Amino acid sequence: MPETVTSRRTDERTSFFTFVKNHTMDLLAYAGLAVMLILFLIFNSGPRLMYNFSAVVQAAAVYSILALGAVFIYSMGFMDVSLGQQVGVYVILMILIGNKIGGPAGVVVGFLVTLALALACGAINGAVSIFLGLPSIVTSLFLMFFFTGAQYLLMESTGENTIKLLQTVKPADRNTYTLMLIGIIALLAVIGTYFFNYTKLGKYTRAIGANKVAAKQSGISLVKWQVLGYMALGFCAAVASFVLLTRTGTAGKGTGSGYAMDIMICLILGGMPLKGGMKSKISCALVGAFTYTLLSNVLTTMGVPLNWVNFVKACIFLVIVLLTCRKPNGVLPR
Amino acid sequence: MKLTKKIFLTLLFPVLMFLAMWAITAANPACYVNGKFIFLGFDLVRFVVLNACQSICVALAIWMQLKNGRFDFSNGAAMILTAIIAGNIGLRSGSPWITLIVAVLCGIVLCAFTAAVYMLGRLPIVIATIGVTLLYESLTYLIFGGGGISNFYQNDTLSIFGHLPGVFLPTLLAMGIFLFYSNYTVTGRKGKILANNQAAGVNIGIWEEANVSQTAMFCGAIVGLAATIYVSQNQVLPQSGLSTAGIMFSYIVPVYMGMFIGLASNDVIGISIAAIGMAIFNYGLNCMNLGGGGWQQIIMGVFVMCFYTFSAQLDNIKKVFRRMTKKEAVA
Amino acid sequence: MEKEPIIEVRHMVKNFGPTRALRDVDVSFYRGEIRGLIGENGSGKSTITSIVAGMQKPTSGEMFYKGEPWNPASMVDAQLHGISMVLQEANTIPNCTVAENIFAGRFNEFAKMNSFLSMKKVNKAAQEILDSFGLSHIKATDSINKYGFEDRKLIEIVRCVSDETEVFVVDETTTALSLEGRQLLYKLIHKLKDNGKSVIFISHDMDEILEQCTDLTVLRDGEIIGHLNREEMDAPGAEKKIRFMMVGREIGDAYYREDYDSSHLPEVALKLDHISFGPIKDFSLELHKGEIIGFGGLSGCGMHEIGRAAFGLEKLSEGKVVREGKEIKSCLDAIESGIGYISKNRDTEALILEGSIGENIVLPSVNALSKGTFVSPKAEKKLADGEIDNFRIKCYSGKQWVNTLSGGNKQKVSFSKWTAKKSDVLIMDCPTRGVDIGVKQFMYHVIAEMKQQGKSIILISEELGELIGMADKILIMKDFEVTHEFMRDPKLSETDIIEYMI
Amino acid sequence: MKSTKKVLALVLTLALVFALAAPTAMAKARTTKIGVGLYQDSGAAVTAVKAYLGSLEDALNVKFTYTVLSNTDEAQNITKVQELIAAGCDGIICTMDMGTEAILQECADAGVYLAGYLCDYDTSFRNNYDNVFKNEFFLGTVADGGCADEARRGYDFFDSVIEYNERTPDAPIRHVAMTVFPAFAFPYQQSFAAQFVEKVEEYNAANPDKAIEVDPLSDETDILMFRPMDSTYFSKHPGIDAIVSICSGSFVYPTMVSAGVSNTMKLFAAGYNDGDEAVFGSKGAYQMEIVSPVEAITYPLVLLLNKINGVEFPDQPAEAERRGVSVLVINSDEDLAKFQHSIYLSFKPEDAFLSPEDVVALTAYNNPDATYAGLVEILNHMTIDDIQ
Repeated sequence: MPETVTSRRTDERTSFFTFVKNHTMDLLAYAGLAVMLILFLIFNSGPRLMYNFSAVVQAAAVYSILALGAVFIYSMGFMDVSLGQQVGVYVILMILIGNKIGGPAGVVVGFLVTLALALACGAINGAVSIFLGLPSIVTSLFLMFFFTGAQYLLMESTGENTIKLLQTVKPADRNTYTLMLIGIIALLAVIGTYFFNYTKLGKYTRAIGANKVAAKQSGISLVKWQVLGYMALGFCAAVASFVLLTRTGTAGKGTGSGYAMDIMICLILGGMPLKGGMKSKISCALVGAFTYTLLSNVLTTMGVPLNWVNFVKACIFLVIVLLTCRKPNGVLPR
Repeated sequence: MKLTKKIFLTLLFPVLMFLAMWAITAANPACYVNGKFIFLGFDLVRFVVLNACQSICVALAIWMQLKNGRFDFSNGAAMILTAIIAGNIGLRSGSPWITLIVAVLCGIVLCAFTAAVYMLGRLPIVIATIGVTLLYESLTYLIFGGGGISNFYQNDTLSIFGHLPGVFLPTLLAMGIFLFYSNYTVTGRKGKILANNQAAGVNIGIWEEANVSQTAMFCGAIVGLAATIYVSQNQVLPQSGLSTAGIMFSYIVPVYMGMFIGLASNDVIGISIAAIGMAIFNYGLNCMNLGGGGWQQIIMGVFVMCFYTFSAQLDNIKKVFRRMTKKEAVA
Repeated sequence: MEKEPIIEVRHMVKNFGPTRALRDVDVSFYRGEIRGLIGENGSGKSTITSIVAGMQKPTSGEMFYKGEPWNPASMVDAQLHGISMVLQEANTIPNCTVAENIFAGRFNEFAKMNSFLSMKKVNKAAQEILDSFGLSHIKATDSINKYGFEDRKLIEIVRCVSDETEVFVVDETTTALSLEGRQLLYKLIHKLKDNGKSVIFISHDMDEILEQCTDLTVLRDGEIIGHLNREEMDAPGAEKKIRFMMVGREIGDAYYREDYDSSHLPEVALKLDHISFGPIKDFSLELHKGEIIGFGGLSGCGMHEIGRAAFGLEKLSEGKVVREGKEIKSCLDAIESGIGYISKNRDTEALILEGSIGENIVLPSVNALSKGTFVSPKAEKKLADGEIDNFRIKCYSGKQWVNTLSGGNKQKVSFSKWTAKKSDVLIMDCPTRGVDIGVKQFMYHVIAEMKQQGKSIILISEELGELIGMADKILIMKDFEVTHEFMRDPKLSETDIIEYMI
Repeated sequence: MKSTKKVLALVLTLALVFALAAPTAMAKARTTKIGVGLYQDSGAAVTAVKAYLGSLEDALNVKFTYTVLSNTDEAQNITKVQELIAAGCDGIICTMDMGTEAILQECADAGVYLAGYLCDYDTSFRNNYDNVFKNEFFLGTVADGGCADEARRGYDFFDSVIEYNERTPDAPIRHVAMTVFPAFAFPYQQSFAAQFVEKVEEYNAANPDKAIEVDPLSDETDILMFRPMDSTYFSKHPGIDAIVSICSGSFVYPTMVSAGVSNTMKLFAAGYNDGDEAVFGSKGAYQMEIVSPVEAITYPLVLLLNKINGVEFPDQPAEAERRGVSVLVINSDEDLAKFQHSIYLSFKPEDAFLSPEDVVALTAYNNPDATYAGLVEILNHMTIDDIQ
């Protein structure tokens, strides 16, 4: 078919520009990360560079893990506002169960119970909204209220402002800990990439985000994959809770608060389209989580005054989204 | 629909809520102090009016944008920032009227700015408004020494719009503005068109940018009125980390319920009625000492869930109901 | 030319990214004519009119309107100057009243100081206009949701045409209209023509064009191929000539299926067993291997719903859909048992527009491709590329996004989803809607081939010619019931069928 | 082209931010850097602390960096401390006992010292003494109103009520109710309430004619969950003349105003908010407020600076201590007048209890005669009566 061949050839010439055009968002997200990294290196050059590097890894670990899970539901165009409170309750439960049973076994049991709970919540989050015909944000709103209450009640029942896990879970050596975190992030990134790019889970969640009806008519069970997507997030939430616990060893009433919004900001900075669909990428999670952490770190190390930090962050956020999310043509985006 | 039926359906929710809370509190020993039942009383009226008025204003502001197809995250932040600015200026001037005027102007300016970022940036509305929310929140730390405004409500003469009967003025104004906007202005009608079919509206020749900014200004006026009540009732502290979205969300229940209740009449009445119902609900919880802490959150969550489920499944419920009555008839 | 053109387009170029929609087009439109524009999809006919009517801007080139340079800022601007256009897609605004729909862009005319609106005046004016168009059955104060697709289209026409209208563009509007609605529109355009206005009429329907237009311009690949005047259009063989101009090569006679062998294998491939749902009551059907059953009728007759039900998309209140002894309860069951469904709503239901060709083609087959949990990208690419070659989908690679394709190529993608899945039963709902002749011919060829391979096909179509040309058996529906069955017959004509539809 | 422009714009913007901030980062290397993690990010107390510390920067050659800590989220606190360490701080002053053990690990890893301010580190003191108070990187803390186990704040409230009654014999307070924060957050407020009740009972026994009725602390009604009090409080405590708010008055007063009782009912409260002076004493409902002196931060500051400079007091205790600091109890118009001249309200360093020279003299590395006892002693001279 000579006709087809010619058209392919002509388009190959323009494919470089097409590539740049189609990947503007990703390229800019990476550029943002690169700039942050450069600023980080400039302001942290000195004896504490290694320390600061590990501090960034620590701070970014929880964000990365949660964001990796969140990609699965954001790719369907959903969001979960209950994430922070879920993490809070999971950490508290891990401590309570861990202390009750005692020893490393207690921690393991605590983690497993939490994992089961997280997966169950994911399933509820995904299934309820479909069965009851609710927007997914409503179920997550419900879970947010529920978990906020649960966190309050759990902490009240302990009678303490903060509770501590008796078993040490954090390696004593800083470098070991950093390596452990990098290991966990890398492992989850590999698992996440595998599931998002090479299995039905990722393909179907993206398809659901891009066009629910078309996905259904292509034989995708909305209930099943929505539930599995949320369960993937649940899994990550449990792991993230554990990582958070290794970091602090304690938990309180406000543990985890704000993560839902932070994760959303991370993903936006990573170039994730909030409406989901085929442009969703797993890399958004890592790029966004590290950009966000570095931004916060760089602002403090640069010595930006406390009351100006939020302002500068807001401006940078606006600049980044203006560069990445701008829709130049057509009607105003909604 | 007949008028009486309309009125009946509209008032059903708050009346049911009142009766339910009455029954529940009456059965609860915590609601008796020295043998006296505390649910019924003037405090109920005051609480319901003050809270409902505040909810109505915020909910109308949210609804005005939502109705036009835009979910504006920044309403809460605009309200807080407006409250701080208008409160401080009002405090220095010593006049509640100046506060009101400044608040309305400030609300308009802030909402117009949000609209400008949205239109000029051509960003998806959620992203644009999150960005603006972060910006407004950060400004709360930079203006008036970052102290927010804590002593405005303490002044009886200044805070008349936060108390009975002054609170009715901003509330009625907000309702009036909303009704005027949606029924008697070109902007409102065009907004409706755009909300229902954006592309067609633009093709027909509606200048979207103009409409968005005009709507934002109407919305801003309502935000200003909401801020006036807010600063007259509360201490306003600087906010960060999208916490203003949380403040806004705490008023969002009447919006959604109002959409539903309003089916029987119109949206403004629906929202007002829903706000009153929710205020009664909250007052009942307070009486039972469930107004704070864990249980309130859980009850609230269950309530929101049930309400949504009910409205989402209404058609099915009706169907089941009809089938049941039919079967009975056959039997 | 002795006549003064009302619109003159010179050296018009329009690019959409790398796609060149118009290549240096020169064309003029005159008063007192109904100018037909015809061409395959993507030939640029809608692009020209949308630029003239202010919907989009040209990449380069000039326009003149009444002798003056013409650069409309928007559709409204154009409309104010007398150029109106009715679009192909539904363009009414749901949840609003009819009056709001009619005057949406012109509220200011009814407002004091451009802001305080009197809905009373709007409603009154709207009703007057409706009455003047002979549409008194439509009430201005009603919500538009009350009216069907056809009435909405008519409301759109009312919205477009006013006393000031000088140029009226009809962009494939008639497909949506019934005979009655069409007559109304024809009357309107002839009236405009007689009043010395200019009408530009875009349609896929050759017969309609030949009947209604005074002049015809044929486009292909963004270029003007030629003009025909009335005499040339009336000349014998004009139709064939026009087709040749549109496609650029001989279509040949092999357009539809050529055989009249309506035999099929004895095995039943799909059985609808006394199904009832919604308004459809007790419907039964047996589809055999190697059989093509066509469904025809007016829109709203229930034929589309039958297709959906056969694919498991409708919840049945009674009866069942059975394939090879297994009951089909959901579209997942349907797909797994080898049924494919091509929705008539290609852009909203059949395809993921914001996704690549490859992703779309592979989607139903992902399940089959996965080994354990792993889905090999190589296998996906192989499958997708195979289909792209089989269907000759015009693209630079499988990674190209579907929303950059023309209608015909999109439809090819939606076909190839099911050939990739190797479905044995295909339910096609308006498979050639909005597709140009070249692709149509290709599709018919594919369908005929499928029959040869023993596949079973339900062909639901609003085009009778297609049904007569392709189906072994035609079921005509009206008011959710089958009114008549026709068997494949060379003597069967459209007029035979129509009486059972209305 | 377009995207190149966009990248360029991004780089330029960030370069600008960088250029503006660079000089700060490359400031004199030898200045000691102290990070201060405050308990809120703005407000009068914050302004006052910054004013006070700012006045010390030159005399001590110290630069202060501020951040804000959470009282509920440990992870956030660790991140904030890590950022302070990243910013090059040699010592850190914290106001929250949240995640302290993990924070101290960070400090140990980076060789940075930690000390507390306006926080009694009570959770760590009770549950984690060995890991915190015996940790070589934890230098001690100063708590306002005395540490939890020794504080007698309930007595202050009682005294203020009695003083009020003596001042206004026409309309004495005869019936009060109390409010507290929940025990999991502030474990000692309930015992303060008990102290108050105990004193009242003693008083009633001695003066039956002037007896004061106290509504017993109710678990359900009187515990404020960090949100404004319900208006039903007044229905549940009918007939009260005053509220003794052992928690911050800012959660009580708004409800009094909206319920319309702020003109008749009196409020004795902890904490002080901007503008409270307008409704204080003879002008309004507030009859008592408690303020923690910002100058108490001198204690952790001096300990940190000594350690960083490698010098110790001769009488330095072996383990880190928590010391109490007297609070400013304002319960009359005269007190309020005095209070107007504190750094807390004026934000003028010259209104501080200590001048930069005083602070220099307190450090062991500047003044060989300085002692730990001397440092502790100054904490006892920060009351309302010490304001000149």
